[in-house]
Amino acid sequence: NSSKESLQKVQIGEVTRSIFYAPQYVALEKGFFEEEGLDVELSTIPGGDKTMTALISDGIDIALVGSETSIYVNAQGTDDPIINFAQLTQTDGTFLVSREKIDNFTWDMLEDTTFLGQRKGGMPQMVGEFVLKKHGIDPHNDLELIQNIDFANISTSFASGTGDFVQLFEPQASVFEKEGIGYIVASFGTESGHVPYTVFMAKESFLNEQKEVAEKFTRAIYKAQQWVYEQSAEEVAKAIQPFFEDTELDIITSSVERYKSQNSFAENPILDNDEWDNLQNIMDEAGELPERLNYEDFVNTEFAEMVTE
Amino acid sequence: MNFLTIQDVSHVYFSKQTSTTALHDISLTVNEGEFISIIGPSGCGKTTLLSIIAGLIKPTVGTVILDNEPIHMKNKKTGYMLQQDYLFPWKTIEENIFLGLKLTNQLTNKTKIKTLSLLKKIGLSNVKDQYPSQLSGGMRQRVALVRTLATDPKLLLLDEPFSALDYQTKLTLEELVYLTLKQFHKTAVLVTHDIGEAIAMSDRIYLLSKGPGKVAQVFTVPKELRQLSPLEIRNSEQYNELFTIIWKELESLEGKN
Amino acid sequence: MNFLTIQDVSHVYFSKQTSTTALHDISLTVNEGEFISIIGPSGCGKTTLLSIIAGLIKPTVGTVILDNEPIHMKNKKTGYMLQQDYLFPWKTIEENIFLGLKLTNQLTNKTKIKTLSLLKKIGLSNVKDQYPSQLSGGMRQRVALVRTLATDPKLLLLDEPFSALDYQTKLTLEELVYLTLKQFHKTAVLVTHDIGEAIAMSDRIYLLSKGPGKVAQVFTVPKELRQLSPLEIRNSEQYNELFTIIWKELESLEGKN
Amino acid sequence: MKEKINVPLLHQQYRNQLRKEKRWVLFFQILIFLAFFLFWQVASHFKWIDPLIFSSPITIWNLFLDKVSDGSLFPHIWTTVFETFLGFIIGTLGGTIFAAILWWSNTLSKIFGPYLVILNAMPKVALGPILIVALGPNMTSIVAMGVLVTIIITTIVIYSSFREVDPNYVKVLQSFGATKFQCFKEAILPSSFPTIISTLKVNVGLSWVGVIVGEYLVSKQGLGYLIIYGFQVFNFTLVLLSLLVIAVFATIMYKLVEVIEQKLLKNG
Amino acid sequence: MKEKINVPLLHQQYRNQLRKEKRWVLFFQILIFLAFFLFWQVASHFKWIDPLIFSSPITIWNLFLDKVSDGSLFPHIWTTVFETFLGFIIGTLGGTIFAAILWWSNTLSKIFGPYLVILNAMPKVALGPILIVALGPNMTSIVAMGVLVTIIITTIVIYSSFREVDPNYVKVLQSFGATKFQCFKEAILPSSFPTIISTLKVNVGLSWVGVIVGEYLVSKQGLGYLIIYGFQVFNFTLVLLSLLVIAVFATIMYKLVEVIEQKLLKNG
Ligand SMILES: Nc1ncnc2c1ncn2[C@@H]1O[C@H](COP(=O)(O)OP(=O)(O)OP(=O)(O)O)[C@@H](O)[C@H]1O
Ligand SMILES: Nc1ncnc2c1ncn2[C@@H]1O[C@H](COP(=O)(O)OP(=O)(O)OP(=O)(O)O)[C@@H](O)[C@H]1O
Ligand SMILES: [Mg+2]
Ligand SMILES: [Mg+2]
Repeated sequence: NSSKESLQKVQIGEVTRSIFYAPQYVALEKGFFEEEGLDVELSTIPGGDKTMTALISDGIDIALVGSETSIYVNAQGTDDPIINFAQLTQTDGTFLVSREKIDNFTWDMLEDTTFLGQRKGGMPQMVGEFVLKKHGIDPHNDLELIQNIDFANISTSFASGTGDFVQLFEPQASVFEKEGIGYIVASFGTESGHVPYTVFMAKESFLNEQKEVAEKFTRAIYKAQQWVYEQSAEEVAKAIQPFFEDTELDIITSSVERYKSQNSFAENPILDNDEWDNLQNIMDEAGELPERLNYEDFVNTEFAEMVTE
Repeated sequence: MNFLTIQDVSHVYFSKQTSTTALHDISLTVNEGEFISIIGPSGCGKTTLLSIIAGLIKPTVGTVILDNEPIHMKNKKTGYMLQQDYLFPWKTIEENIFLGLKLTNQLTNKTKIKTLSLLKKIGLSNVKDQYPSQLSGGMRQRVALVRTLATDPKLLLLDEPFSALDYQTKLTLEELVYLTLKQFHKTAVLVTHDIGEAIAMSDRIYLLSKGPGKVAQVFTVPKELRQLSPLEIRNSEQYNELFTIIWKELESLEGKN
Repeated sequence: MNFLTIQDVSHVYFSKQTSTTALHDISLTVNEGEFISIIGPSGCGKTTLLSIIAGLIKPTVGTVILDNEPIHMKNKKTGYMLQQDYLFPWKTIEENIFLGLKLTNQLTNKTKIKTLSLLKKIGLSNVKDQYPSQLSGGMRQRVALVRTLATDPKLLLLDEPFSALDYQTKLTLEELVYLTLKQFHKTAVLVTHDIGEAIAMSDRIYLLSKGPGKVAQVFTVPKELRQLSPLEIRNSEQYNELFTIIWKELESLEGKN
Repeated sequence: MKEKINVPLLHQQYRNQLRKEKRWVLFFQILIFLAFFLFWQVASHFKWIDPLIFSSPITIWNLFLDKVSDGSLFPHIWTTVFETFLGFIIGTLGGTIFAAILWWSNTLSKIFGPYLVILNAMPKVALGPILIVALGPNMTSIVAMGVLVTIIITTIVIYSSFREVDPNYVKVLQSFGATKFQCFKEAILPSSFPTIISTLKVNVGLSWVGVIVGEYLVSKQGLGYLIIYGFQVFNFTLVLLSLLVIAVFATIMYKLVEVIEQKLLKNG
Repeated sequence: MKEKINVPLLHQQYRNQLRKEKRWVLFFQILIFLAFFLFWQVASHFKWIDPLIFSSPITIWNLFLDKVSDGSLFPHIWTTVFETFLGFIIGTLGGTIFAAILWWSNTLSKIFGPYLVILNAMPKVALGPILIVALGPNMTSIVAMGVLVTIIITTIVIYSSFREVDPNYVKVLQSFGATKFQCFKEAILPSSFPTIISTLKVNVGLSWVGVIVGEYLVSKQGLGYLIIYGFQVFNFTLVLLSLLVIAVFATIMYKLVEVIEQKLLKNG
């Protein structure tokens, strides 16, 4: 306890509580932050806008949120830009779930069906459309695309009979499969290629003034990423279970397993130029990219590189 | 034959904690065309008695027979004028006085004209499009009287109908109501605080005593007086005599409490 | 010297659309210890006049001087009893009658006892812990009277204080109020509909006419009557005479409208 | 000297004074309005407040002009106004009808009393999934959310106003042999009009809130959709523009209710 | 034969009847309660409704027992109850104070009237980011949301009840030379108590809604957090459990207000 006094306090805000962010919870639960001398306090601030607002108004020091939010903010011009400095997930986290069991899925099966997608303007929706287009499907003509439902209610809508296919996060996808409501037939993460999907970011001024904290923070994250990489899905699930009290262990395990198997968890915190470009391409494709932003200006891999050496 | 028979009526108000005996063993009869008054100290149950006759309250025990039928709520033979005017503030005076006609489905051109002429007689034809809030207390009371008379009830129950009027208007109205009722051979029960008014208008006066209300005494107004109109009565010799008797009686009643 | 001087007072009520002239050019004076009454048809501005004297309404033109000072709202010399009782329903009777004392910071044991004895005199000491809704109209009016008297005002303004009372109680109270006021040499202005009451209690009677209200006539009650108490007055010869005169006057006033 | 009173002149003066006061009130209202937007603009310009989050009046105005000139704002407005209007009407009427039923049967009202309380305290927003399951992810759900938010509170408030009607009015009607329905129509309902109107005013606000929340849950179009989309792409200018548009239309709707009020309560 | 009346006996009968009616009401309330949960259970069991979305009473009950036995439910409950209580108190007091200020100054009330209307119609949910900026992503923001949702409507309703007080009560006080403050204290405030209490009752509901919405914005703990989290992990049993717990506590709070009501309005 006396050591806790000397710990440096860091406040982070996550955009949602998700198994997708497993390494973060590992870092918290396994004490990696404390080993680095950091006392990390985590709040959930649902919605990228609110997380980002909290970051901009200094309510939190570090935000865990999709990189696209930083692009939206930085494109509007600011004196103290939001800098991406440590990547947590590197693929999309959603899965394509079919109502019927399909043994040999091909993407052209989506044609002329009803597809329940994620809400417009968010990363899942953009990736969703990007992947469809990649497979030669025009999302607005070849199928009926429903994009008008709130994130929390998409699963309910599908469960109550809307749509033939749905784009879902874990653990909803696993729950559906377990309950026989739907079947995971493809992964948008695999299809999208690597993107900076969820990234720790902070204001430039924070990174300049608190270099040491940023470095320690990144190191703890890196430790957790390696730990997740090395351990079995069961071990990871057990480690993060305190953060998911009301989810059964087998669901957590199967979710982690799925993310692990498709390399959704980044192996290290480095966000490279290709990933950044890929993200902007996807946004551009969806018509949501306000302007192309320079990798050098808005990504800082200094700390990530320092800790991985 | 009796038009109205009240037989051994008692009434008790109950609340969860308390019970108040408002009336005890009241019996009285009224013939058709008679006019009777009820006087008595405040709180002796006069309003309660009228409400029972109107069928609005079921007495705890006892029976009330009106025109050979036990009274009930849907009866359309009585017109009841409450102690306060209770004109509907969101209705014009005209709508207010037509209310009874409307409710009893009697609203025809003929009844309308009749009611409006009644309003005129009472001196208020010029306010028919106004709202009650624009009238003074006395004017409102007169409108309430017209509303009660409009449906042409066989039995009139009047709870202090003239209390808010200035002396002058009061006398005029007493005269008007008295003559109207006599002319159409109506029966009426009047509650009042004004001994003079009771003498001037009624054939018989019931004096109620308090705690609980029972009939303390009945005064019959002498035949000679009955032939006069209320205005004339007040100037007669016998009026003063009767007044003094009733007053003494009331006084001793108060003394007893 | 005049205790109360009303000089050329006129009052007009304005609303966006209309204007109502309630009082026109009223002038009157009252000496200390005098009791005057104001009578007149309903709507002639009696209540308005009292409100002006109480300082609650600023007259459109004219001045009111009370005890050598122009009247103003914060004056504590007048006690005003409104036309309806306006007892505070959420206060007990005791709290209600102590209200004036509390507001004027005079609530001491002595004033409390005095006020309670007044309540007793008026026949209501047993209801002091009840709420106004549990009282009948007449009882409420008496409580309101005690509330007004409690602060021991030099000038009493009474707006139909006895209208809800039965005849018996009314006479008793008239007597009580009259004697109390005389004893402590108070000044009073009474508004009433009851000519008898006006004669029985006052030194002078102002008759207001309507449309707009102005002083139509002033009657001085003869010296001989003044020496009697209200009860005795009513039985005297001169009372009847004066009554008839005033009544005629009122009648002709009504006729003119 | 005796003053002579000139009533028409005094009346004129009185009306002038009323008019003058009205002008002053208007002046201050406009002053506050301008001061608010001016301060906002200046604060944003000098970065006392973060222009990213708070945008600035001029930016919002430009966006507004853009969206008006390309016509892309109107469909959103009409959608939301339509939904709100529907939600408002159904919620208010429904609430009044429920209140009437409760008034009708004393036993029913005693039985359902506690349940109403519980329903009232339920965060309706959390009932979104149930709505979507029951009504499907479409406009019906949005309107239903608008109704849900208003109907319970309307029922409670109007029912309590029904109960407060002076029973003597009913007595008058009963003395004419009126049926229970006539008592309701002639006494209970009209004497509750002032309460109903003030409930209407409150409901204007609530139904906007309900519909916007409904649009958060599920929508392709509408001001709530714009807000959510604005949040999604961190375009707070869009969010604030939508909020201002909502404010304008809610005020218009409120004023309409006031006009109805003046019509109905002419004898105020 | 003349009937003799036995008042104590009749009174006893009357009271028995009251008691009997009360028992019947209770019986029906419990019946509805049981029927509701029974139907829910059966419907869920036979899959008439989707048990994944609607869960079932027994599943919820088991989850409840689990969470009680491992003590993990209580921190959430206390957090939310505490926030709601704060929001409720501040919202109600604040609203009453604002209403008093408006009553005090007629001009102020005229000037601010339209602004109140606009504020009332604002979907407070959309103001979340502003709260976060102003107060930080913490419990203060949550309580502030509870306050926001209640305060405007409280102000409007209570102010209008202040204005409806019979001016003659004030006249009585003025005739004793009372100051404006005394008039407020002795007449305006006490005669608005019934309205204030009924506003309190409404505010119980609204402050729960506000706090739950606030917990949607930002939270580490609380029933609103559990709801959001339940949606996220598709655990509707958790969502429904939280809703039921909210219902229970909102009802308790409402009953408390009723007790206060009976204390204050003893002279009903
Ligand atoms: N609804 C009621 N509930 C309980 N008690 C009542 C009710 N109405 C009247 N009482 C009581 O019954 C008694 C008689 O009341 P009622 O109104 O009939 O008297 P009243 O003779 O008309 O008096 P007043 O001359 O003052 O009008 C009183 O003691 C009163 O307190
Ligand atoms: N607040 C007001 N606004 C407008 N007009 C009013 C107001 N108060 C009274 N009046 C009008 O002023 C005139 C005088 O009213 P006032 O109440 O003084 O009469 P009154 O003599 O007391 O009548 P009553 O004997 O019926 O009590 C009436 O025509 C009335 O309509
Ligand atoms: Mg009575
Ligand atoms: Mg008057």
